Amino acid sequence: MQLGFTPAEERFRSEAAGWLEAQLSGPFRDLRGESTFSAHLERRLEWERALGAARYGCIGWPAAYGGRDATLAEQVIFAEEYARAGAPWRIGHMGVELAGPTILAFGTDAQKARFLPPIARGEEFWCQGYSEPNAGSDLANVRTRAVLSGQGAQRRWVIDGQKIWTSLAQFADWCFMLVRTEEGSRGHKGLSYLLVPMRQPGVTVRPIRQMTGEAEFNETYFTGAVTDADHVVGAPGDGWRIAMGTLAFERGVSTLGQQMGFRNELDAIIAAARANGMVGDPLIRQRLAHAHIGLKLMRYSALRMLSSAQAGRLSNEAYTYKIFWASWRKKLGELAVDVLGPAAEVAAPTYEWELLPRLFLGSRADTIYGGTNQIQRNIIAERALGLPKEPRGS
Amino acid sequence: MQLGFTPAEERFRSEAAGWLEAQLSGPFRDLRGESTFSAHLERRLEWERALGAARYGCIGWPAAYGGRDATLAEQVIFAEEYARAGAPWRIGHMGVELAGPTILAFGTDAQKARFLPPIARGEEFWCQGYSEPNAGSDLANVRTRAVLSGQGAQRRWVIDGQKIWTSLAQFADWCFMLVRTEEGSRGHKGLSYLLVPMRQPGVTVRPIRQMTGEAEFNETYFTGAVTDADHVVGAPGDGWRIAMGTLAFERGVSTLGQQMGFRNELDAIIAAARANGMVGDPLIRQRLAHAHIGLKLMRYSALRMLSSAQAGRLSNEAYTYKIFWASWRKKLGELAVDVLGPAAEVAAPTYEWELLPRLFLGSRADTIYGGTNQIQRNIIAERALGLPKEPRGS
Amino acid sequence: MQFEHTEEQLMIRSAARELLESYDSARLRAAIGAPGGYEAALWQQMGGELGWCGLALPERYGGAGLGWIELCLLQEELGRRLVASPFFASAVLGAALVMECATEAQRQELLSPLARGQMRFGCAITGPGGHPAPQGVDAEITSAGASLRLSGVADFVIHGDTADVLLVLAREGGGLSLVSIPAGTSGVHVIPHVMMDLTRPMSRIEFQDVTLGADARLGAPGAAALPLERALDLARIALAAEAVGAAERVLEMTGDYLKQRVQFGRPLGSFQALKHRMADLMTEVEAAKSAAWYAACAAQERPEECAEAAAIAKSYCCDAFYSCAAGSVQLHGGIGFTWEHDAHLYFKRARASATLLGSPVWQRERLLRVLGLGAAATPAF
Amino acid sequence: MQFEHTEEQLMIRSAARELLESYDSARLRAAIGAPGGYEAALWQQMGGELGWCGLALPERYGGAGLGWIELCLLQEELGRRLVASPFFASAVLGAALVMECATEAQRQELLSPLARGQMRFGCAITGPGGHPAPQGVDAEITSAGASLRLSGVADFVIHGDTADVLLVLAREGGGLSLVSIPAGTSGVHVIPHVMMDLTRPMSRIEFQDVTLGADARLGAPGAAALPLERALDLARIALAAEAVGAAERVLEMTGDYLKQRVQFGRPLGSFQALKHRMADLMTEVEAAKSAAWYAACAAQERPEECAEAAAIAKSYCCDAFYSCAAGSVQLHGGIGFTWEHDAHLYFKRARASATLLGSPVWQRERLLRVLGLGAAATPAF
Repeated sequence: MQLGFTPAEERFRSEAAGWLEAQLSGPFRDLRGESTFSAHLERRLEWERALGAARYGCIGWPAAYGGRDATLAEQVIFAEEYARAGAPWRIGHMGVELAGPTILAFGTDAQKARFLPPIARGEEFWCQGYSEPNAGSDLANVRTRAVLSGQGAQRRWVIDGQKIWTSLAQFADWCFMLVRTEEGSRGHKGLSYLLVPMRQPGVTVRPIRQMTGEAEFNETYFTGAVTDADHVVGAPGDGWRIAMGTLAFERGVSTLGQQMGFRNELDAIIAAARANGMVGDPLIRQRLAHAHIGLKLMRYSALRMLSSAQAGRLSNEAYTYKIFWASWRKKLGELAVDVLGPAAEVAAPTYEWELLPRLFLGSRADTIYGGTNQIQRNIIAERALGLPKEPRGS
Repeated sequence: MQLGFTPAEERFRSEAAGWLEAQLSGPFRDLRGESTFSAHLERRLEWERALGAARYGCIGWPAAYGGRDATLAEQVIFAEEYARAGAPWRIGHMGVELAGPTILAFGTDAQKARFLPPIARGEEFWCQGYSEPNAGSDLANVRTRAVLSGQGAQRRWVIDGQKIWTSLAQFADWCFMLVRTEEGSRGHKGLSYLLVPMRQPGVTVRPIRQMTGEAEFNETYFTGAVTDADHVVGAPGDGWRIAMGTLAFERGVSTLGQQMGFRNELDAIIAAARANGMVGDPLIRQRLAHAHIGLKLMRYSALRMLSSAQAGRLSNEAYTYKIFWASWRKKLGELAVDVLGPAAEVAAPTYEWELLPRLFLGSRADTIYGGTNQIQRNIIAERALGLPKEPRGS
Repeated sequence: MQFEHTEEQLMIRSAARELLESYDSARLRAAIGAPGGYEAALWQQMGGELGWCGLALPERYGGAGLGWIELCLLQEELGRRLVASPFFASAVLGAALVMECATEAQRQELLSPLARGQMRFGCAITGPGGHPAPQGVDAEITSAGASLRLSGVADFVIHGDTADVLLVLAREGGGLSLVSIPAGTSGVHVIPHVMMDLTRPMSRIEFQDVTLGADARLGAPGAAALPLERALDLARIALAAEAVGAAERVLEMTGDYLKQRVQFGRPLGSFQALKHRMADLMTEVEAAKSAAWYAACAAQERPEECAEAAAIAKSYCCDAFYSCAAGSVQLHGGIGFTWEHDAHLYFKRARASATLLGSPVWQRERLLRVLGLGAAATPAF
Repeated sequence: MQFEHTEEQLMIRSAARELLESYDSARLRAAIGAPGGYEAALWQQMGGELGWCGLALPERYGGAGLGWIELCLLQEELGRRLVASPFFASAVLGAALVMECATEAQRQELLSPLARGQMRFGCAITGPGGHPAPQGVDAEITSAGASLRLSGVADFVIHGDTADVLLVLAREGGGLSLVSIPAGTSGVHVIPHVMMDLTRPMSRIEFQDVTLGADARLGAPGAAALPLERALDLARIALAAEAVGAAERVLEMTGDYLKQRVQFGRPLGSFQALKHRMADLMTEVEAAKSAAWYAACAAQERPEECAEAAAIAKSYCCDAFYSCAAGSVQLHGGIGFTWEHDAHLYFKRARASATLLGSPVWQRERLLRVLGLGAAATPAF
């Protein structure tokens, strides 16, 4: 157990820090400190391409697919320097952290060659098609169907159904999705994991307005949408196992990137508390301390997860990470508005929000999407603690 | 809706206050402020007899059975004055608040005549035989059996089995208990509600030492214990319904008496906080305020319950009362030791405790006995909110 | 001693509930989008034919001569449906300020039109920092011969943009005064905000050398501080009632959803974890009702308990409302986070109600002072 | 960068776990009843043949030259079984105080017997109010010619009644000094308490004009304040490790019980409400492990992060332990409240560990000061 870095790792650190600084004080200075999910879309896409061109897009991937074969330590270092530089949230997240690792782990060589380099170069963007309107927390309740039709080179999957909560679908090039490919199957069985192009007539994206006033999520309709017969990851019918693998990747290095956004939010709260004197309020102080502690613990837990993942283990803290950060951030949102007082409740004329009130409203979704807190607790209790399953209804 | 009292009620108040003051500054001055559950047993029994002699033991009961036919308002007034006078916790509680009202509601005239007057006079004391070692929260899982044997005037119930958590069993004269009287029955069915004398060879009481170091609860063994064939309340087999009635009585005027003990505890905390300066600590202050608020809300809720009970209704707040006070008092215990700091952790040489550390330790049981918080939440969800039942295992 | 509503009171409640039964999501959203942020027809109905604005006003001002208990029943019902309406600003807060601070003649003048539903007050009692009155009052009155001059800024003025008369709290000499200013008076600039809570619009109001007659001052110069406290307590009690109604309603909505929505082959409401969350919320709501009802009785019968009861009710009921509204968003899952579902409207109202007139933390600190338990520094909000 | 224990570290852990496997409830209760409140044979084994007391001591004092990470692993294992032992007072707190405050010669003298398991320290650093050192230190040193005179009261001295040497924190001039006093020195009166936590005995110690040689002072006169802070942080980190071990163990016990106990025809552990409570507790335990492990690394590698890491670990791990222990009592139901069940022993240790060396609230306030975030009044405990 040791926290320090080798001289070679420190050299990587200064190289990465130098590049980030040059970019964010130079051509991308307008994006420094950008903390929104998807504002300034065009510039954000340019930033992804710049990362890709410098081979900083997916440093942990094999060099053959545009990565750097970076060690765990180097990935930690890059995340740290990325945060320190105030670089923007990675709008390429879905490809870089979810689609890419899934294809790396489960894809064919042809799929890897086709899909990974454009992700690493920041040229193709992805969205996730898991949730459906009737499924809710019962993720396996997939009704979107796909059937193979045509012959030979014309053989394709034809997809019909509806997905929901597909974030970033408006500009995604591809969607990785769970579809039912066995007629009459139920639950986890008979599902397949398809890679489907979004820019085609059979795909319609309709934004869902959220309580923040923004529309970061979508309903996505597939009506006779098609994709190549080869664009299935794993065997047809094996989609559930692949999708669960994707969910596991959410617990990887990306958590370190996520934490940088949290740090910005906490720093903004501290700055506000200093400015209006609330930093002297003993109740607020305890909550500031709790917030700082939670953030540090997320960092330490991420280091643990990465260390054990490197050793090929999935350790128990990985199960607890999602509920920990989601519950933490919801409290952070409440702290933010309690520090600001009534001023937090005044919007810009179009119901747009500054960072902190947006945090308050937006964080209400954290304990819902990506598995509600209730689902997370089921998973922890059953998988990590070995407690008996709930009886399933009929 | 009105809070005030009539002149007649105010006259009753000064009469009761006068009597209490005379007793507690006179013959019972040693019991003033006594806050333990069962210390100074002999004197406490004398106090119960004094209350009975003055017909203050069970003022809400019919005069025929030793009560005063007191109105709701008078009962509230008496509870207030009892508290104001610093009178001790009612060691006759089990008879006065549980056995008596059950017999009043469900008993035969003969049972009423036999059992009620000695309770009202403070001459016979009761304990409750519901819980069993294997039952836990599943109260209906009763294994103690009773069978009728003998003929004519010799016909009696013969009881075999074990009860647990029988508080005050050491000095009780009678036990009201749930027993299984139908061979082979399960769950709620086939149970009967018996009244059993405790002072007989077939009954053995063994104290259970608690984490406080005290032994307020007991294991009680019935081995061929007997009671008259007539000493069954309701029909044989109808015991569950009767017992549930008893539980409902726990939500009556006695809650006002209970609150007087809570008030003493909170006052002691406030005094300690004043003495050591913690009353100036903003975090402690918020918790003191929460504690005060909770106590007031219990009082207001008790008034609501009493008002609606008088109108013949069981309103929803009655379901929530137990979990509210139990959770409140557990927090009060934590507040108590946080106010005292490390000093709270020093015991008297025999592991005996002052009021506040005892509160801390003792309150851990509040959310367990009389239906755990988990059971209370089930009841609220199913009976008050109408949510579906949990599936029962086989 | 009778701690249940009387038959008459229950009739008031059911009449109100019946009236507002049709005030559904569509009507609420239409009101939010309407000029001034409320439904004018409903306001006229409430104030005019139904006489709600005069319910708790003495008969000599044209009121029904009932009391705060009845007013709070209306508040509960308005809260249930999140009715966007000037009722709270006018018939609760405004009426309480006038009743407590004004002279008899001024009451006649201001309350008689209110009783007829023809007066909307804007209560400019909060300074630009948003601290609960009277902390941080910015507006100031100076004498200018026989007339008064008012300058400064007030903020978070509920329905300030559509008020007929502004009631402005201002520093004067070493004390506080309350003045009434007709809408449109020269030097008064009303800047409507877009608020997080879409159902209770607020404005910032700037006063630039506004000239007023001496009779604009309600009561004696600099003497508003004490009556202000009493008026605020009455308003807090009514706000607590509103919060209880909203909490109960949002909990009902959530319960209905859980009974109907099936996942994993079972109604969501059969899952114990969700049942227990609901049970905890109901426990809070029931205690909140006790708090609100007792406070309403105290407002009516026991002035000496009013400050304590108001601090208890305002803090507890707003906390309970927030718990229920936040729980509702969570228990509805994704749909609860959308704009089209009403859960967020309750959630935002819950936040706004908590902030208004002193947060729960602020109320608890005040409670201890009322109880004679020393004092720590007053919280900012 | 490697945030997992090494093979060697894991071997130390499993050896310790194996040794303590037989330290069951019966042995723990026997220890509680034994003179001094611990099992002498186990203490001799740990300190003697196993060399645990010297594990983290430099080799020049006869130690193994390993570090705080290894020491904290032992602490975790001792915590799991609530081992009643002088280990914390001697090999953790005492050793840290001597390492940080004493001269090289004094370290040789005091630590060499410790490394052999032949030294039990009693650290008299807390005043009679129980405030965390150095708040409220009562003992005072005055010069009396070539010797020193010590008077005053210390309290909550862990294993003070069986210590071979007392390390006493006292005011001297404007500063703080630490002196070592052999047990039985004239004028030293040790009054053992009966503590709520039965597994960590404490004493009150009164010093009445105790005369000491000048060499009793560890380090320079009045210079103990700074090294004291560092020593306390090391002790807090080790205490956090102990708390994590205990939390994890009491959670395991509870899980085992829930799997085995059947009610309503199902194992208790199949009820979702209980599963979710367990999941929340495990989430706390896992985060607490991260906190404790990081802090142990910081103790070893990053002195500049030590204060922050100690405040985080002490507050979070003690809170998590308390949650788990309280949850254990509740989830066991009636049996969990009895004396014969071990749940209460964990619960009481959790409370005592939270209080020791500054409560979680106190640690969080200190954390903000370490982070440069101004200061409110220091909490009393």
